[in-house]
Amino acid sequence: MAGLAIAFGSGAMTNSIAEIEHNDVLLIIGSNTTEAHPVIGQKMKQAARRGAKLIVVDPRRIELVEHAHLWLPIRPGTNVALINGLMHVIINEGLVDEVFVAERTEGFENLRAVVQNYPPERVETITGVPAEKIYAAARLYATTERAGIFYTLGITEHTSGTSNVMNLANLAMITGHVGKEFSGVNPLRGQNNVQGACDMGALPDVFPGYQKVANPEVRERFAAAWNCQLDSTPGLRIPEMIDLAAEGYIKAMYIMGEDPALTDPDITHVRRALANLDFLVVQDLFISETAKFADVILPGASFLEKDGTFTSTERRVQRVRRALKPRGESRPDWQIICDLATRMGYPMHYDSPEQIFAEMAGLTPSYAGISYARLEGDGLQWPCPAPDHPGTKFLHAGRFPRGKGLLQGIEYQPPAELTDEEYPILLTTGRMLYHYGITTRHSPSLESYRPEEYAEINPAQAAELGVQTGDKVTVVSRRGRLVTKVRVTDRVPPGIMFMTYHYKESPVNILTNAAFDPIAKTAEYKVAAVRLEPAG
Amino acid sequence: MLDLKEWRDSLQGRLRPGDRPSLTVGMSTCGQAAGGARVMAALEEEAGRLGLQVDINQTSCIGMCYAEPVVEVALPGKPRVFYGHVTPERVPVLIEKHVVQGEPVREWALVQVEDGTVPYDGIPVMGTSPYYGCQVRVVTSRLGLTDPESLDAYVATGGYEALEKVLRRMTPEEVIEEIKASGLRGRGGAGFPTGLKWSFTRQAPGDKKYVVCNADEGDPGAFMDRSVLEGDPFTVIEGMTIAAYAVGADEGYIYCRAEYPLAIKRLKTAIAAAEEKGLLGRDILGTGFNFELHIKAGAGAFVCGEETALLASIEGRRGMPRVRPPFPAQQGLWGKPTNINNVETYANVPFIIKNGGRWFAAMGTEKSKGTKVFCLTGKIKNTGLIEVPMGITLREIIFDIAGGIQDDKQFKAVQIGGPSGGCLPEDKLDLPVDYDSLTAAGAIMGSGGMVVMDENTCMVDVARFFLNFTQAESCGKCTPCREGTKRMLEILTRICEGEGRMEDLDTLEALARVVKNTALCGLGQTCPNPVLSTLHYFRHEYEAHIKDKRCPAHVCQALLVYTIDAEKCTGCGACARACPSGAISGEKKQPHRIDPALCIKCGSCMEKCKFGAISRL
Amino acid sequence: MDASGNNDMNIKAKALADVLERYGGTKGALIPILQEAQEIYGYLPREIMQEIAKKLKIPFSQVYGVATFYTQFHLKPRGQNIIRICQGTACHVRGGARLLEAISKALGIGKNETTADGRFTLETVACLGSCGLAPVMMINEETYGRLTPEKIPAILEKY
Amino acid sequence: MADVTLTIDGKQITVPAGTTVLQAARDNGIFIPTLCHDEKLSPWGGCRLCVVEIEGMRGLPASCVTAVGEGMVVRTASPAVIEARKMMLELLLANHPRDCLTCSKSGACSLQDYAYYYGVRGDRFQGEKHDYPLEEDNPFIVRDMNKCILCGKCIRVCAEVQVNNVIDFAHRGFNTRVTPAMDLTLRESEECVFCGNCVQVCPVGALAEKASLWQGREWELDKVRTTCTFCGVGCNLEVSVKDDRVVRVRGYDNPLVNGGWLCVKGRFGADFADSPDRITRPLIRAGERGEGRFREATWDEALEFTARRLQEIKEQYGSRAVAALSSARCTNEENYLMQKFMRAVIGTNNVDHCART
Repeated sequence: MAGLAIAFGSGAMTNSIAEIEHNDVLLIIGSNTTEAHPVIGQKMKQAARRGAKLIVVDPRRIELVEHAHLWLPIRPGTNVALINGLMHVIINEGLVDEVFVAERTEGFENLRAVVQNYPPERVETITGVPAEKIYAAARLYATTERAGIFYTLGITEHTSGTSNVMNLANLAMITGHVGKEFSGVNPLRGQNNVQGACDMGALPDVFPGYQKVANPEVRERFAAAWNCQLDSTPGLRIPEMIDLAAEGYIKAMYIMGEDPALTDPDITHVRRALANLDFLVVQDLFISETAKFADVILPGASFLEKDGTFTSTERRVQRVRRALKPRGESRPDWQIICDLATRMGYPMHYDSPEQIFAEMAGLTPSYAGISYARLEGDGLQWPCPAPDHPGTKFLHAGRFPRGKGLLQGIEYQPPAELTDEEYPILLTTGRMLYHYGITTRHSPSLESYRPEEYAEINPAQAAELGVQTGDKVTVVSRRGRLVTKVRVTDRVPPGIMFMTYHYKESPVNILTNAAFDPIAKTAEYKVAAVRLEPAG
Repeated sequence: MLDLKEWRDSLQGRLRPGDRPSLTVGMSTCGQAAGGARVMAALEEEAGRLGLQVDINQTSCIGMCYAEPVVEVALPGKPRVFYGHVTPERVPVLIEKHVVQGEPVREWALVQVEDGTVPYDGIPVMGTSPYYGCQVRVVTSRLGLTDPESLDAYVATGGYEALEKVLRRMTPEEVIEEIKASGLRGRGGAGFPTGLKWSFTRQAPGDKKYVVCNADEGDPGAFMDRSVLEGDPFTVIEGMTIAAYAVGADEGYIYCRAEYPLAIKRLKTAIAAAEEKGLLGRDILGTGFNFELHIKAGAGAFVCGEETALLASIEGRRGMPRVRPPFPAQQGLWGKPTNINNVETYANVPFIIKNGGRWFAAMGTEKSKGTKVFCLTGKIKNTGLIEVPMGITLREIIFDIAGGIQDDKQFKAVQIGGPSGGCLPEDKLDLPVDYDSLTAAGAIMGSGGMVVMDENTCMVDVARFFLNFTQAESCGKCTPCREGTKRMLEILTRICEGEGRMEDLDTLEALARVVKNTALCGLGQTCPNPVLSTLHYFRHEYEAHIKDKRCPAHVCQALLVYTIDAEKCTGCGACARACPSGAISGEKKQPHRIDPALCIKCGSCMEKCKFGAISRL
Repeated sequence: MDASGNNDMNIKAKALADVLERYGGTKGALIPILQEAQEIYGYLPREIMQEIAKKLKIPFSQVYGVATFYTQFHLKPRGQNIIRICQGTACHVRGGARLLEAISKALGIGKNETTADGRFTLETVACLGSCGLAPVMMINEETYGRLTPEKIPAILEKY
Repeated sequence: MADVTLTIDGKQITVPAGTTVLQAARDNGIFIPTLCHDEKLSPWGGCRLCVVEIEGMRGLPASCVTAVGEGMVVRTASPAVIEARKMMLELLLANHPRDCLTCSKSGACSLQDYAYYYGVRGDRFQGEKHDYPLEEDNPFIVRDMNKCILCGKCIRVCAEVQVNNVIDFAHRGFNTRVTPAMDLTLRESEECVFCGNCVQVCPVGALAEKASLWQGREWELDKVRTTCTFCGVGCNLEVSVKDDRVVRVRGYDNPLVNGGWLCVKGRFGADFADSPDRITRPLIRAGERGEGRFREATWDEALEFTARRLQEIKEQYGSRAVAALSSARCTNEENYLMQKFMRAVIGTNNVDHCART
């Protein structure tokens, strides 16, 4: 998100899901959409079926590759170079949208200067993508009117994550492919309400609606509404919290519905930090790996058991409605927080989530026009500043929040960890269709269908190790080791292996690298150097 | 640039009869099936043995299937004489008498073609022979008379005159007008006016168009298309090329069923020859007109004769029909405007262009112009391929051309139009053969299959036969055809097995009516016709099966009863030995008897009995 | 598998590769390719259909749908000689059914079955279009007409 | 596009050119039954239940694939039409198991509804019926091909919506079957992703959600519209509930988002709610940290304890010694409250969540 915020002034999917079926070119980069966002994946495949051209950038031969017009099999961690290569072609072949660049952006000269060092032939040596495919992709993307960019964690979960995103923004801006229908830069957000959690200010530097905590005016308004004093210093991001907990500066943590002891990188470090806390309260549905370190576990309610709203990846606010009673004595999370606050001397009382929403909307300009009553239909997309505002289908028409879009040349930096003789294989991680985080491990049907990890390795690696699909191997990185079954497949190229993060029995984040992006603080889940050994 | 006239002139006199004797064997599928290859080998061997200077050639089917293998013998300056039922054993005599001594073997000769020479006496001349006398050979005019694989032979006999005329002197619109003037209607079944069909494709917007030839002749009992493709492939190719020019197509497909390997081979040969001479492909005859022609072999599905299923099959999909409209003329192959006609329709085109639409329209009846090719099969004396003017009566065809019923048995019915057609009884024999009369009587013109049935044919069994066929060939897409044919077949089977009830007839009729009204494609809509027509004309046979548990034609096995006439039985025991189920018992030299509980009604006993003691009731 | 068997597989695989190459990007090539693949292998093995599907970028389910729609295609190995008995109208009224019975008896197999020694496969066909010579049958590429049950043994002898 | 005026059952109707007769009738409240038609899928015209009489047209054309024409006169319920529809239902029932008593589709089955509407008992024909084995080798979908009426909706949904093409028609005529290649099961095909959209469009009981079998009859279900929790797309769900248990989940048709379609998790994953692993009471640590041993506690005890410890640490080490992880899975309201709690109650901005995108 940080990348888009720098380039445009705000970070969210610029377009809507319903636009995908009208796109003519979809540049899909670092997104295994059909598994991570299956219903958007459907729409992409439908678009391809109708004749739209997909350009798929992914090291793996993912399902979308079968529907693609062009597949750019990229070496993990080299996105910046590839995008620079695309822009090299676009700039040198005169495919730049001069009017858009002149009227809507700043910094083009700086970008041009950097990009000049990335002719496709050089980019090929960095990324492994054949130069002719870079030419073809650049021309196709630049010369198609309705061309959208779609990305996911394959772009952001790198030490260069923010650079990657900013560079995609560069690409979209120099071709004028942003600020209109059917073209834009679209991060497909992984979790059901990650957009909403950000919007709600569950971030250390902003209040709801991305209003800076450092801004005294904003702070004043919230202090008045909440009737309290507010800290002006931005707080800590997760990796910092973990580090400071490990070092003993953070003494207590309240973790609601997250499992960093499984899903954060280098979990050995995370677990050490959690064990070092004086007090840990975990609020969850299950005894997660994190909850095992808790002093208190509070049983929350699942989405089926409560009312509320989620904000989807396309900024669409939609109702969550209670279908079941909370199981046993469990309670909706909002009630637990209220109770706790009240017991700590801050009376917090709401009759319903609707009331909470109304309070929030009163303090959040982009949500100001949204109410439960208006959500009875098909949802509303923010910004929706007034009760008569229809919501916003696509962003940045006419102007960016920061005024002019910022073009910034970005040099390629290799990933934090590279393969070497000792760790010759590059491990990349991600999701798979049948699981979502850890919740689905508790779904009898999904779990029975996919009860264990099958790490994908290339037939060449398999032959070297003498293993077949279903056999076990030991995977070793500089940070840890684990045992997993393998699937031998040409979905992954030689030298690369793939694992998911869903299985606590083979917790891949024992292996991953906690090195993180300096701005977004997102870790490099997508690149770790490992070696394989037959499981003895 | 190719000068057709010069080429044609140069060929004059080079075709037979040449300056030495020629022996020509009918080598179409039927000729080959009858042993044509062995006859040809025998001819070669005998001629070699005698050291004769003769040409030994092959040709296609002249239409007298009943007489295959057929051999033509021609001496320089003499008529061409056609012999039937030639066997390798007869070859030495034939060569000795006709080739060496110059005297035709009159008792084996079928017909002669005089070609301006003095005819032999005692041999029927083609134009006036009983078999050919009523015929008017247009589409079939080269069949059996020229070498189907020779482009020279085609050009020498007027081939490509029509295409040249069209490309050099006519606009596409004029071509369509000429076809309209001829009154030609589709020869594939439904009889849609061809000129009108062409004009639809011509007018459909689009820069890419196709012409398709439906050669998926799937009707059991029909082989017109095969005969024409095997006997005169160039005519079809020329007709398609003209159609392509008229509708604005530059690519075409011939969809030929895979069961016709010889037709496919001859088409391939012909296409290659035409391409080599610039009569197909790019810049035809230097006029700038392009037409590329492909052959697609079917893969065994009757329904692919339905035009939308055929297109699906060419596209490589399951041959399942789709709803029309849009018609192929608007959206056909790969969504492009496509003109589809069958083999005989295209084959008529060069003749119409050459002789004019009015010439063609002068033949036939008011609404059915020209000629029609039929395949005469079944219980008749002369089976074969015939071409007759529209409007001729069934009686003329069956009794004059086909020579009446085999073994002089009683005529019962004629089945016209295959699985889509119907069975007509004796009192319809004077019906004129044209589209509308046949449809009114409950049959259809169809593609031209005509199966004659005699007193030994059971009409319920015939209806069951056709339902068995359509049921097996149903594509399965629409409910009435998929499920309805199955249930109709089950009811008919029950009736044939003696388990029918009178109310079955009402159910059958209702079911047939609904299937006809609601099925998606032509196959489904017409498949009840054999049931409806037999129910209409031969209801008494159904009733005999149901009420009397009796098959009047002695066909339905379950209803047969075999008995031994004790008076005639000598007790030889041959029947008991032949019986596969041990149903016959009796002391030696004493009359035997059949146990009806054990009898499986195979009829083996009856075949073995030398004394006529066993009868079937 | 012995070396010669391997070799045979290689020859066939090469032949199939040639077919796929020859049709290249031709539209609507699935049926002709299946026909040629069947020529090579005698039937359509699963892996071969799968390979064709992959090469043509046609769903495997669709390839299977096509292969099971048309009677020409066979998904099981067949005998060295294919007997196809005509079931057309003309043959029917002239005793085609008894012909089928006679062959079936002579070979000890039913419709769509193959003899134990793999010599013959018995099939029926809707119409061979040689109705003038009914009843007829084909063995491989050879057509036989005007058949009677008595003529069958001698004909089968030849194969 | 120009308008066309036609008469259906004596009623003058004006619709845009290109509209089907079926659509024109339905838009005007005239009933025509259909089995293979679905507005969201390409036209098929196979079931023939929607046949009507149109003056000047031969036979009874299928209204779902017949475009309206100017001046067309349509009859949707003439004796010939009714006879045909009844016959079609008889034919379908003749090859359909008669187990409506226990069929999961009972009450929502189009075939059952139309048979009832037209008074068709399905006993007019006796003959061969299919006898395919029940397919239940995967945890999500049960396929009973004996109940399949070959409308082909599942095939079209798989090809046109999911674009996976796992199934197609195979064989032909009476033996036509919907199947993955080689007549494999969905699981064996290794291509099926179990989105279950085929189940959702099946008009009969041929396809059913395995977990919902025997859990509730159609008329016993309460239906709740909500939003899926398994990724960021925000698919709308229709959750069917009986006795406080989820019987099944289907896509709710929000045309702007999922249009009614789902993936495997959204459709089949809701069973996590009743997992025996759920924590149903507050727990307080009983063993060493990280050991995972806990004892049950009352809410009062757990919350008092938590409030006290947070207060103590805040007072002892300052607000910034406390940090919170909010959740990208929880609702907006809960996230709002969590950050409010940290900022207003604890007094720190140490709140973040796993916002990995």
